Amino acid sequence: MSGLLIKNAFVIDPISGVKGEIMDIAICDGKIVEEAPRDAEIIDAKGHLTLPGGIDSHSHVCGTKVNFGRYMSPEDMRAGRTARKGVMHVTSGYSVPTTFGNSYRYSTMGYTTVLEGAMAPLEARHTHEEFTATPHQDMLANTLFDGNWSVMEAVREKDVKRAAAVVAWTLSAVKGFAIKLTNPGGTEAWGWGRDMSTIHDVVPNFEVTPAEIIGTMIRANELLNLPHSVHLHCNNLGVPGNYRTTLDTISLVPDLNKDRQSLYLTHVQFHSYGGTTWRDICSKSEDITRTINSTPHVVMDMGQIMFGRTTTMTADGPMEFKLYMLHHNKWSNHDVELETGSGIIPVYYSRKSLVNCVMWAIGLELALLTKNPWQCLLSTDSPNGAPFIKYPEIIGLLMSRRFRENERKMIDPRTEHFVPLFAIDRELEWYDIAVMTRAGQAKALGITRIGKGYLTPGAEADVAIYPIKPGEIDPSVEYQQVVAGFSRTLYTIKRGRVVARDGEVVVEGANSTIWSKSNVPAEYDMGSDPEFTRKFEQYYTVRMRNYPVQEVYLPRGKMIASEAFL
Amino acid sequence: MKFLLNTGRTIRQGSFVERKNSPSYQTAAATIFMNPVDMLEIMVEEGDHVRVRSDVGEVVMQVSPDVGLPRWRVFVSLGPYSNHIVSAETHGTGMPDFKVTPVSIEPTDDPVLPVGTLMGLCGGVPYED
Amino acid sequence: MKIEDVVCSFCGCLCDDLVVEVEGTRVISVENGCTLASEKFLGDHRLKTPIRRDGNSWTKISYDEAIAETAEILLDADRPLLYGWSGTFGEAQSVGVHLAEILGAVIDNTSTVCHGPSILAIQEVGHPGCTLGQVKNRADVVVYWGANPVDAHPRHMSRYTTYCDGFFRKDAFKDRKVIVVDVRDTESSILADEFVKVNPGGDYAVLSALRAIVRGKRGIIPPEVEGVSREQLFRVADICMSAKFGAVFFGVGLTMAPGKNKNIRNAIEFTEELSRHTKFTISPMRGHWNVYGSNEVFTWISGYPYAVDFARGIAFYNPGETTSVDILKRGECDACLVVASDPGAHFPKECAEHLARIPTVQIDPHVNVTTHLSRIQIPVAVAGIDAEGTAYRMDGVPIRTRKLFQGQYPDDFEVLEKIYAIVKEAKG
Amino acid sequence: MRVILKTRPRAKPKIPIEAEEIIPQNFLRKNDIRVYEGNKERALDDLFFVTYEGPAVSPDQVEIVLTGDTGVIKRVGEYMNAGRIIIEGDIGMHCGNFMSAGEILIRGNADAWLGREMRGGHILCEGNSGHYCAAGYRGEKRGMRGGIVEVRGNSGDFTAEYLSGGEVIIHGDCGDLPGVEMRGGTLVIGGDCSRPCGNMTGGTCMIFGEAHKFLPTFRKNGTDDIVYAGKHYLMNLFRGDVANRGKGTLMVRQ
Repeated sequence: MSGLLIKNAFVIDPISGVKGEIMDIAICDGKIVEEAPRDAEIIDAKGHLTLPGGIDSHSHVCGTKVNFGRYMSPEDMRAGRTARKGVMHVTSGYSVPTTFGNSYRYSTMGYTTVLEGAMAPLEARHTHEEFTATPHQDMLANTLFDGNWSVMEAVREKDVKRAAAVVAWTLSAVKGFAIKLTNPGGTEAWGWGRDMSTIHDVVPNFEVTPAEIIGTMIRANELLNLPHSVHLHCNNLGVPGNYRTTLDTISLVPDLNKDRQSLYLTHVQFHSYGGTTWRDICSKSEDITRTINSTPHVVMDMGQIMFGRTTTMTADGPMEFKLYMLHHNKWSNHDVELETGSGIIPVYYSRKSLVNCVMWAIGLELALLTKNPWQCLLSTDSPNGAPFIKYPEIIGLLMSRRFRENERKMIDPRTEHFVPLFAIDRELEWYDIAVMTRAGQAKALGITRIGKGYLTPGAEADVAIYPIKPGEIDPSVEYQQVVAGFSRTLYTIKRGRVVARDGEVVVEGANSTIWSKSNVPAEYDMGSDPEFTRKFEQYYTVRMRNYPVQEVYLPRGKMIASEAFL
Repeated sequence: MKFLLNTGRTIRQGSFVERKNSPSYQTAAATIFMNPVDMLEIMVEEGDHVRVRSDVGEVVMQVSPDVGLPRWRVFVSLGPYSNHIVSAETHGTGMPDFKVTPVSIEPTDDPVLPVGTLMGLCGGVPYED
Repeated sequence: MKIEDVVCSFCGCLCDDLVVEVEGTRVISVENGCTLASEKFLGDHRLKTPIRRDGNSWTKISYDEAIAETAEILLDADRPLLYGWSGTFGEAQSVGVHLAEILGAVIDNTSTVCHGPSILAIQEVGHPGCTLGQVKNRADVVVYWGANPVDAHPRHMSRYTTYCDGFFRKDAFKDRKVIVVDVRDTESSILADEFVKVNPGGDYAVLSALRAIVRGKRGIIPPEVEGVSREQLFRVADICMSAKFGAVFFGVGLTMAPGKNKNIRNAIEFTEELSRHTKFTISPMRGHWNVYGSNEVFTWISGYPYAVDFARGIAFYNPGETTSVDILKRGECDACLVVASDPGAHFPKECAEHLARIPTVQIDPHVNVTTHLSRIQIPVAVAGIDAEGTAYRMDGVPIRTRKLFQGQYPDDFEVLEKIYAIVKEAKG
Repeated sequence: MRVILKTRPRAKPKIPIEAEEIIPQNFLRKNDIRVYEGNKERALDDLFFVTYEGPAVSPDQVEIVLTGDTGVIKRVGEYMNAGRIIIEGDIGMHCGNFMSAGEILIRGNADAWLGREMRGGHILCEGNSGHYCAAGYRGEKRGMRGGIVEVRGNSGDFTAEYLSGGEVIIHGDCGDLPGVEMRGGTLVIGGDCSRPCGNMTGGTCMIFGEAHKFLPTFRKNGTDDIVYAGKHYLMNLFRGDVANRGKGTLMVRQ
């Protein structure tokens, strides 16, 4: 038995209802327990802020397009290079760091669980290989179904159960965690160089609309009883006036689950634009948050952008092409047969660009105007809005109006005419931040059931202790200390073991990969469905038997099983 | 006579890559393809040996006709024979000029050397399996 | 025993529909494979034991001895080079990168003499590509540029393009136009609807002309560009612009020709230009089996796809400087570990001479050209036959190979792990 | 102050030395200059006989003289911002990377990537320079942005690739594709070259010798009588590269 006792911790544990009290946390064999073993190692937290390990519910860190982002960007690799040291491997990269670079940086920020936002099923094996080389975080993979031919055929036939069966087979084959829809229908249209401009456009050759795909998948998801909801990247990302698409989409969502949301909207900043062109783009965060505030069964994440250079990467191929037409830098695209697509371009978000300043403001507004922090989670859609290492700065901005005012002086002065940000007085509190960076994610992802996101007995012993004493600093004024504190934990504890200390990684790490399996009745097993297998062998370029990801790729796989209602 | 040497993959060379000490590999890698008119001009027939010279070296190969090749262009499959005359200059790209090496070609009675012997000339020690 | 859906480990197509019959530790028949696949699976010419060169002769040694000596050679070196990697699976490549990292070595893969220039071009302008199934199901125009699939990727046309029906191309042979661009007639050019014969080294100018045409600048095109008539250039541009889905595949005919990466860049920018009119994609015809996997593995660990120099502890990358041919030509490295490739055969003579001069160790199942230049060779199981692991197809699709039988050889991963363990012990 | 660095004989003379710390500003205040031989870290004294002559109070008063077997020493003058470096013989790759001010004089030949991504200052190479002279780095959008690189002899391929500012003067011949991807600045080629300025989008290139394999995508734009270095020349003017945006100027002597 290995034990650890954290004494004098200032704990905020929203899921357990702990809103900031000094207490001890006992750990035994990787779990939180009532009482630590007698020989337990002791860490004196000395009243420092102690939270459940951070959870990122939407980030791009592993897999084909992320690695292509690295591959095509030697200029990005020139930053952030560190040599092998102790247990740490070489790292390189700023906006798309190497796997070890990602892992170490997340670890020093107190993050212990990360969801990869987009995995193409055909290339899932790649994502899992990189998961293994991201050793300090438990990993989950959103699995792309936006242009899945079998799903669209089921949608066309209005056969929710068949759509569910396709999802069940695929998730289990590729060891995916949840359903991801990226510009549903749009990625298939992009196979012909086209896109969807409203959720009621018809996908060429398939005679379905994005709205039908989204609606069917939300219901299919609940039939499968999956831990997470459908995770949606709306149509029309980054297009002025797209907030209408986002509102139309929210209006589709039925309330189907009592434990969590029925739809997770990701990087909503990119979907909250008013105006008609880049010249008159403005914030529609008020419209979006008004709707979110009255739609408790929808959860979103911010998709905050931060100024500086980064790399955008998404399964939304057509969107990246549009972005390329604006930036004329370099552009990669990778369509994946029968499933989805992806694109990558480097960008620079400039304080001198009015459009970028408006985008920056919208992300913050979403967080500040959403009343319930459980409904708006902190993210940058890393690295699309900014690399995740910017999270502490975002926390600083959300907690300090003064910080926002100081930024206001440095950005395009016209910004205030296009955004409501500077009229918002709200400053978030420690509790809100704890919700928006771990508890909310755990609940939205449905992984509290495996002990994630809280610190009471039975939970996984993932703990972050930050060099911040909440009673002793005023975040509204001393926001720089907040930023510094969230950048580097005193201790990051993963599964009961100290993995990082004062910014240094101290063990090699061995993560788990969390995936979902919904057990369906035999008649819904697509693996033996003649029509499904015939089409598979005919139109894919790999044999069906070579498609599933073998167990060997998940050395510490953790399956969340559920029973489907089919 | 002056020629421009091009190298590339061929299915025969590919077939014998795991038996590089074999006569078949030697034949596949040490055959120089040439336009038949050029062959007439330097007075060689199919199977004859020629000495191929470039700025960096020379090597003996056997000739085979290929009507698909324009005149003054020759083709050899990639391998140790063609590489004996290709320069290691990469122009700062890491990639040698495998496609455009100027060479001169003349008939010879010298034998085509086995792969091991050729590597012996490079300082190696032939291993016979 | 018949094993189905076997993954071929010869070229970058990674055909995964082979049926292989095995008896004991021998393959006795191969169905569905091309000539190259059959030769690969049926080949039975392994080096039996590790060997060491002592003066002018060779002696058999044990695996333990060979591994210990290899580690010693690498530890003694001030600028070791670890080259090859495309013939092995990802798990072994990963150990290789970590070995380079701990040694302060340069690690490079066979892209260096294959699609290295394509990578340089992609790093300048990106890569609008797709998986091969997109082409199979959709493409109505296919361009092979400087590529000869019939010889180098024999099933490419029948699995993905000319002869392969797809969802939106029910009669592929009739529905697709094939354009071949090359400097000579090949088995592939015979099959083309349009064969564009370019002067050697003329690809760049032809691509520039095509880009200008697509941009609407027909007036500037002279009557002939590098052996290609203006009429043909217009015709090719028109075919491409009227395609519903076009796919360019390019080979080493473009990467090795004068201009190297700039040829590829021009081809990519041609594709990008076409993307403004219709759907177009471009893909390199990756040659050596898992070479793309070595790019992937190198990248997620070090940030760079090939030619990574760890001499200073951090990863440094600059092809032309940190690439194997250049390092060998300049006589820089003082030891070399060759894994799953054959630089003796595929590098220019000056490089072979340096390999012979320094202690070179080769880990490879077969006697090859590099054998004669080496000090030690360690035979291993053949990836895809008696060793299994992950390989990446030319379009980035990862596939796990099968182990067809349990042989007597250790695999690359096991041998490299042992070398790594000794080095790690010594380095602390 | 004059610092004379003479190379010591080495057991493996072909192993490259990386010496980015050899810049004037370092000799003013730094006494533990490190250099690297392959994967081994060395003290400056391990690889060089070092002599100091005279005092200096600011980096612009520091002159470094490199002599001996210097052709494999890389990155000399990297990030240099003042002073002077004189190389008596040849110099290895990446000499004057990112330099922003000061002066480098090379009496012999320079290897590849001379003045890579240079921002300012002056490099004079009396011999030949290698490939990618005054060029950029892999994947980066801009190459040299300011300063002057002057080569008395010939230069290799891809000279001034991605040139964005400053002036590159090659008195002799250039190899293939000089000024490729050029977007600003001036490139002057005294001798011959092939395929100049492929894909250029801006800047000016003047060629006083022959331009072989001239690309088909440059638009003839008349002739002009220009004065360069005090002499009159009649030049053919071209605009291009129209495969791209075509806003560059290419002049070739008639």
